[in-house]
Amino acid sequence: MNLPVAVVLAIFLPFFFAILVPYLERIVKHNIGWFSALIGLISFLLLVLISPEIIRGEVIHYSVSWIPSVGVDFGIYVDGLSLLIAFLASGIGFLIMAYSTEYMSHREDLARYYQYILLFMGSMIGMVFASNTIQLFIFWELTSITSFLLIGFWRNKPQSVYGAKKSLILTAGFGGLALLTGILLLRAITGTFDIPTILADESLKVLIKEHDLFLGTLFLIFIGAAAKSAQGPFYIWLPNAMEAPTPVSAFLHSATMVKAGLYLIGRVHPIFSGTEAWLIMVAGTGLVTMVVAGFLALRQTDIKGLLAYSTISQLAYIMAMYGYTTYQDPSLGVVAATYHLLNHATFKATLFLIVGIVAHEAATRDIKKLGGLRKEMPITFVIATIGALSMAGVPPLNGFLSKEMFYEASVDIGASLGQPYNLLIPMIAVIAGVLTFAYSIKIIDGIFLGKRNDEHLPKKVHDPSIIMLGPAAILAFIVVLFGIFPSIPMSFIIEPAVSGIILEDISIYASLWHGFTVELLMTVVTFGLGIIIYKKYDAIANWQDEFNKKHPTFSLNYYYDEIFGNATENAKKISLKFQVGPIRAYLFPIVLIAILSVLFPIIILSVELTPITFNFETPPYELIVFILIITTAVMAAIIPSYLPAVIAVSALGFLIGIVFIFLLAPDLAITQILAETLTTIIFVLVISKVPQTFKEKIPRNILYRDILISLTVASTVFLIMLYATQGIIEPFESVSHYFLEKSILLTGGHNIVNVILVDFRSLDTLGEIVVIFLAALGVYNLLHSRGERK
Amino acid sequence: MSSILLSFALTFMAFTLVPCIYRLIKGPTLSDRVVALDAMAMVIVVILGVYSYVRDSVFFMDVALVLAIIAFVGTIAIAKYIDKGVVF
Amino acid sequence: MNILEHTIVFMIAIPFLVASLMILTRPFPEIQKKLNVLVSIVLLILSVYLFSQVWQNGIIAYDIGDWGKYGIVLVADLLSASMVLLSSIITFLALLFSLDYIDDKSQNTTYHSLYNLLIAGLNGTFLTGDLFNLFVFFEILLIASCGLLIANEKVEITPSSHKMEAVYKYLILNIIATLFMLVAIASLYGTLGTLNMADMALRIGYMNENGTLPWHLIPTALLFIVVFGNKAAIFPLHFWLPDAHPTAPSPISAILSGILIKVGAYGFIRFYYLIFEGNLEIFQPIIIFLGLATIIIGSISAVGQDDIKKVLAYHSIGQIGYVFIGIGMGTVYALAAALIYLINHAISKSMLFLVSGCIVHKIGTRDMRKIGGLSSTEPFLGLMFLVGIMSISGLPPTSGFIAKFVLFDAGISGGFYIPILIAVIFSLFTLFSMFKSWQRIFWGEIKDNIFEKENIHQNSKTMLSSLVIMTVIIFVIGLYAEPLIAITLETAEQILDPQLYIDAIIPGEVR
Amino acid sequence: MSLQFVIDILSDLILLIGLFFVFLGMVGLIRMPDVYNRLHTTTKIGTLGAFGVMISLFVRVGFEPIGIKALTLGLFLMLTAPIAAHMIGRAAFHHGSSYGIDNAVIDDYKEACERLK
Amino acid sequence: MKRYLIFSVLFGALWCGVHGIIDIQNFLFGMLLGFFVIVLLKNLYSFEEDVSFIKVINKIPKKILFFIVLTIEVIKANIILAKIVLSPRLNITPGTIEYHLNVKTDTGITVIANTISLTPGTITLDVSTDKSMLYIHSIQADEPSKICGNIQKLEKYVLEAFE
Amino acid sequence: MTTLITQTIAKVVVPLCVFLSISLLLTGHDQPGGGFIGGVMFATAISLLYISFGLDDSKKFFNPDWSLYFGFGLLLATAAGIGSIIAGYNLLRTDYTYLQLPLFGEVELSSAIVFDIGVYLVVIGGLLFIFKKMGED
Amino acid sequence: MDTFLLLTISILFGIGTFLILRRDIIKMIIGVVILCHSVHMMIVSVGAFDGIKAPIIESSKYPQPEYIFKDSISEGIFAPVVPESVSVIYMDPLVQALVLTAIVINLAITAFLLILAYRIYEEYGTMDADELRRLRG
Ligand code: NA
Ligand code: NA
Repeated sequence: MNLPVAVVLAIFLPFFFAILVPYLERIVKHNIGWFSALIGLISFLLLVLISPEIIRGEVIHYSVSWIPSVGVDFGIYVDGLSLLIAFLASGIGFLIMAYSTEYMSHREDLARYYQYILLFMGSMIGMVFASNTIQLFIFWELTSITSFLLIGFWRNKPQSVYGAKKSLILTAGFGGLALLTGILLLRAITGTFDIPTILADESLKVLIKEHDLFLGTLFLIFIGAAAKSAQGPFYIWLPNAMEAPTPVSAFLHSATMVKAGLYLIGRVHPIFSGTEAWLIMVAGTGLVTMVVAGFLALRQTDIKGLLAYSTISQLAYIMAMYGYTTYQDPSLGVVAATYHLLNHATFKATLFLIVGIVAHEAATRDIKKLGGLRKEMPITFVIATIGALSMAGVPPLNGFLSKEMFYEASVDIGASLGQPYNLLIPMIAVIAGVLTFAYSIKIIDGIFLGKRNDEHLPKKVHDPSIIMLGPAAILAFIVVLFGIFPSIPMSFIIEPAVSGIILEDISIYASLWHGFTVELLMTVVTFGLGIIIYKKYDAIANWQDEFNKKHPTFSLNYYYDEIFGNATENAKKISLKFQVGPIRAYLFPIVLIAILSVLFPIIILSVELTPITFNFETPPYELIVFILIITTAVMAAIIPSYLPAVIAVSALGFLIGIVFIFLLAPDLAITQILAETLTTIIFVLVISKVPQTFKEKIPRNILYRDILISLTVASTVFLIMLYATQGIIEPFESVSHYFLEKSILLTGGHNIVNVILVDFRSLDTLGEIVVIFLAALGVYNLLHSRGERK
Repeated sequence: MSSILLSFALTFMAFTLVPCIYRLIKGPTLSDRVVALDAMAMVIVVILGVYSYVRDSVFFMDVALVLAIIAFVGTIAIAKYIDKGVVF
Repeated sequence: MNILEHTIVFMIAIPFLVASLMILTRPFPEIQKKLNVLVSIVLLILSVYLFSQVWQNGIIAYDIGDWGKYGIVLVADLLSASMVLLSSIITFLALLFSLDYIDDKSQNTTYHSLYNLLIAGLNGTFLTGDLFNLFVFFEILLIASCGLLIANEKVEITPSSHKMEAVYKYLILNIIATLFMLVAIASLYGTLGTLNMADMALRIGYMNENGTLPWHLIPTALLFIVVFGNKAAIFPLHFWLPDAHPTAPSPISAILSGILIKVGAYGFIRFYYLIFEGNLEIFQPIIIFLGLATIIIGSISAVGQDDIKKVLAYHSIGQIGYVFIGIGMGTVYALAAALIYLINHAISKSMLFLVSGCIVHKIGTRDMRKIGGLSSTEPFLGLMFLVGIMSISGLPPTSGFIAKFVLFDAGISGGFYIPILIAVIFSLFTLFSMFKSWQRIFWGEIKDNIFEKENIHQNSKTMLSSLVIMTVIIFVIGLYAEPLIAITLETAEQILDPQLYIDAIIPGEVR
Repeated sequence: MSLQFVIDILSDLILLIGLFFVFLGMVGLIRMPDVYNRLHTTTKIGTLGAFGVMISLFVRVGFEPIGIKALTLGLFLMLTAPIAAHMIGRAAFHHGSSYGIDNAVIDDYKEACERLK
Repeated sequence: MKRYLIFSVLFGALWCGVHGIIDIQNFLFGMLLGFFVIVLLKNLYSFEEDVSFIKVINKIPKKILFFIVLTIEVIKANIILAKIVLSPRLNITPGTIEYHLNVKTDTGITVIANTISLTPGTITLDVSTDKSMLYIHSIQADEPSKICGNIQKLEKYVLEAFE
Repeated sequence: MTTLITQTIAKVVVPLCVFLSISLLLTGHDQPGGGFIGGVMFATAISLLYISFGLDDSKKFFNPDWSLYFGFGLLLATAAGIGSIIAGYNLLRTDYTYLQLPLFGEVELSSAIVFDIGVYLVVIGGLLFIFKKMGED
Repeated sequence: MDTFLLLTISILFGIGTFLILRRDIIKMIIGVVILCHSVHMMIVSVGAFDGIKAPIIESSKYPQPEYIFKDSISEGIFAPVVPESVSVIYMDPLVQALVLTAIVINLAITAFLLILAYRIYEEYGTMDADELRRLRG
């Protein structure tokens, strides 16, 4: 099989069948879960098909022209790193869907459920194999959207709605937009969207690092990754994402989707790493997040919540390790990070599935209500213990190995940075390890050990069927396997993956026993401190609760809720400031812009006002008419009663008619007089049905203001007209000459105005009658818009 | 002679509009204003007549002709409204 | 006689003719409906033909009455032809929707006439090459849209008082704006002696070259901000829009938001890039600034709404702001991006208004506080709405993503970092408010009272079919944007070379 | 003294009289105490003045378009002026316009109106 | 049909007047057009009544006589009024009086009413619903009988010319 | 309803107005006037009728559906435009000729008159439609 | 152009502006009407040439010998130019035609606006534009 085809199939099969799922569901009913799982399996197998090539150290790169106008191709780029995540997505996806067939009640909207999961799976695989940043971004956002839909799967629950919205805003919104902008900045620097091109070109990488936009680009891309992986301040969406069905949490919010950010960090590692900004941003964020999240995890009573915080913390390990890279050692931490990425996916998915089983059987996820289930659910207990201990870093499980490597890397980076980091960073790492140890133990202890809490638990609790246990067992087996035989993942998975990041051949190894080293010491310290902390577990949790009660504002969630929870009210306030209602407020801007359009060129652009000639040779009769016009208009403005004002307007219209006569425009004068009379009749028709007056009391200040505005507008218009009437600029002439000369010849008409109206510019006239036509129809609608009331 | 006279005539008639406007504004009753409007139209008709001659252009007579009729309709529309409170 | 030579003028003449026929066929409502659909299809085909002609043969100039540049000239360049095509698509789909949506009484009497004249107004606005004629078509648009705004829906959900208030504000503000347009036209004619836009461009270009451009043409040109800005509803001339668009019947809202406000954007491009091409450096920063202010106000205000159609209306303001920063940036890529943005918004927003129309039709309220949990009873509408909001929010794989992507890309590659930064930040608001609205309508608990109303109407197949067509367009553009981008790039290049336009109209010989 | 001269003088004279009467009518508009009396002046004096001006024009140009139209116009005015006066007067009365001067000697119409009620 | 013709002739003349050119083409065109206008508006008039050309033609001299009298009266009215307007003290005694009509037809009443409005110091305010009475505003109403006498004199001419 | 006197004069003035209106329409090409002015004049005539007789009584004389007027008017105006396409020109091209008629002599005949009549009808129909609707309301 | 006329036009524009900023709807509409007047006069006053005759050619049926219309872009002449010996005795007809169109359009719009005002009164029971605030926010 052609390898690129296999990859493309692996991406698009899930999409294709996701579209078919609702129709298939009508045929196969609730077995749709098995069908979907099969799709996951096929994708997985397709990836297995291509893996030998990758393990050999090759990459698959294939692209076709997609939007050539803007330089975006559709392409696939498969290397070890992307294959690793894709394996997680399809493999765990398969297990999760199989698990869901039992977990999800048949009454649920299964079609939608599997549809979303398949869509997510396809998006995830598509994202990692994308060969250019735009394509990556497209699939990236699709994973956010499917995650949003899955978190809100139970859409009538307010918490689901809340969690879904939060994740969308932070991942698709903040993160997505930042990422997009970062990608575009990167393209602005490099001139390409193509990832392999940038990765392969050393000079480009140098260019990027020296570019003015470097910091912004890095920052924006990092924000995108951090938001997706719930790092730094963005962590707050992940705990709320636990409203999703538990298999979904296992799949998206621990094993795969949250890894997308880390994948991105790994992907851009060769481009940005080795800089101070990279170290501070990535490693700094990771170190802070791992401690804070670990600490907050202690407070959780919902096991899923606990797992969520632990996920944040664990992802922060990986983030920190990716950030460790220095000039001296570009590969520092990368192996450990990648290894932990894999390990975390296995043990965290295991734990989530166990939580799902527990919640399913015991009907609660509250750790305070659970307890003593080890006898009733022995198999579950064993699997859970394996997962939790791996997370705690207990040998011989895989978590131990990657934690050791983490400690090692932390020590190394500290050493390379010198005082005070050589102590600070390892200390932070140990603190995080201690916290991890504590809550990992809490999971085992809280659920399975101790006394059974009869008050809250159902009478009979037992191990679930093989369908639900199977996936968890498989994952637990991998945990153990990778722990005892670390060379398997190392040579088949981690090494190809790391070579995708570091881009040079390295040989890596790992073994359970690597002598008495600083890391071992740190591990011992971790366990010791962990047990001590575990003793104080409840006290710490209580202290946190107390603290939160006392200082509710000392929380990111508080600010999130303040901003987004009250967004509608706050935005409404702003919107009310602008959309105030009275139309006058809306008219001011128009008038203001009109004034500014004259002032702006004079003041800002300081254009030169060309000289003009005035013409004051007005016959006295015209002058009288002008004065009368102004008088009448002023009167029309100030007479409060309607009818007298209308009569004044009518008189004004007649006077305007005289002006048209003075301007030698008989047609206009007739039209003006006729139009005036009709206006008067309609005016009277209308005011016969409304009160005769409306005495507006104009406050002094408003009066002065309006008079000032009016005067300004008047002078504005005067100024423009003064120049506009200076005549046509040489060497041009008016097109009117044409009309005067040609009208008789071409149309036989002598009244040039009418000739223009019906011949030369007849489209205007057609438009004009259409306006009358429309006014008539509009009036009809106006009078018939009352509905049946009349 | 004639041109001076005609120019005077125009000015004089324009000036004659002043009382109309005065009454139109002053009122005091609606009917007064309507009377003034009607009268004003008549003065304008006269102006148009004279102007037509001054400019030696028959076209302004057409305006006058239209104005004479139209002003009448406008006047009785308002008058009927004042009288009956309706127009049609 | 080749009848197809007259395609450009048929885009205006046919709707005029049909509008009059619609009045005469009032006693036969079925004939009216069928005739109007038929005519819409014909216009759609003609607009495709027109576009293809322009694409192949370059700019087409059509002088009404054979009077050359002295009469009124209709011009189809790529910009106007594509706008006509866009308007034909949107109006056709909105018409399909309105057949079963608009109150029969309204529909039989005036609706079809008004509708056709609105189409004629749109096509005329886009095609005319004469500034005063543009004014006339603006007025046609104004009155036609006012008339349609107050047409009755089958569900009486908008009190007629609201309609009156909205129309009043819309009308007054637009009248004042068009009066300023007349002032500006007067000023231009008094100085240039022509009304033909190509001729104006020629003359102003000559004056610019010789340094004889009188200063008052700059304020005159700035006055057009009032005119086109008002049509486009850019801040601070947008106030009529949040009142008018939600109160209109949904298919009309779709047209108003979808294509009518684009007239303003078109006007900006046409006026500044053709006539004042030599002075663009004055206008471009202003346009960008106004665009940004529009984005900010529109996006923030949209968040604060409880009325679904009001959310959409405020969005239109925000979105048109994006189009304007594209116009203001003024590179080939940026102009193309602005056009793509405009086209995307036209289709997506129309679709959203139509979906909200379906909701309104079914539920009888626009208030999202009274709606909830609709996805269990109306999954199809939920899906359609989701597609729409994804597109509006710029999420892949919809056309909205392409639009946002090219706009930001154009801005960044043009070095407009600050405007793009603001634009990016405020697209978050769009995303938030759109998805929040979706959740409020389709998620959460079903409100008991909503299905108890008497006036529940089923959404007919024709109504839904127009939604489906729009969805297909959204996805097609989202998945394969190359043709659109290529076309818009070509269009933008044409816009930036006004000489092409001028040459098409003033070939150097005079009849 | 040619005929034309006589005609010119005659028409000038009529014009002056006409203008004067129009002016007088408008002065009445100011001077008269109430709406009815103002109607008297504008309807009668004003119309006659206007008619005079039209005659003057006719005399001046003869059977030229201006002259004929002037005559037609004069007839129009004579036809419509009384009706306008009638309508306004009636309206004023029903609208309860005061007589302005209290010495209304006789008021048959008021009685008639009251009788009708 | 006869009425149509009479109206058409009138319109022919009117067309010439409106058009400002008196010639046979204009007249004929006006007649033609007038015919159509009258057909259009025929419901306004009572066309069923018979009318003879001779009668119409016979009445023309009387009509001319009436107009001459009217003109004299109008000029008199104006001179009287001009005096009043120009006099330093307004010497007026306004009031409304009623006048018993002798004319019966609508045309007659209208003509007399308009005549009254154009003649010295009087304006027709209203006509009673039974068409028997005119209400007149007079600028000098101290002697109603004298006014009525004047009107009666005019009414005679009206009766002869229009009925 | 107004008085008998007004109505009688209205009966005289209305045809006069209609006449003037047609005159303005037909001579518009060479003298002041045209479709719009003529149309408004016509509308004025009819509104004079409405004023003096009242809307209800006027309906007894005639009660046309004014919407047909403006519908037909626009049809005519547009058709006149399209007619020139059929004649092989661009839209709204006009032409003229001089006709020799018996009695009338040489008469200028412009194709623009058809368009102008369309304008005339639209103006009449539109304005009177508005008046009537508003008056009835 | 006559400066006093321009002044009048501008003052009218100012008065119109003052009126559209009022609360009273009828006053606003009056303001619109006044603004329209102002704008119409403005357009007429920018006419390209001030002649002494209305733009209606009375003289002959057939036109005088044609002037040469040059339109040579290379010479910087883009418009028909009348030879200097010919002075135009007519007013600019184009602006008049434009204003005629504008007047008609504004008439139709004013009519619509007025009836809208009536409907607003029906709905809101007031003529106070400030009371039209049901759509705020
Ligand atoms: Na417990
Ligand atoms: Na009169």
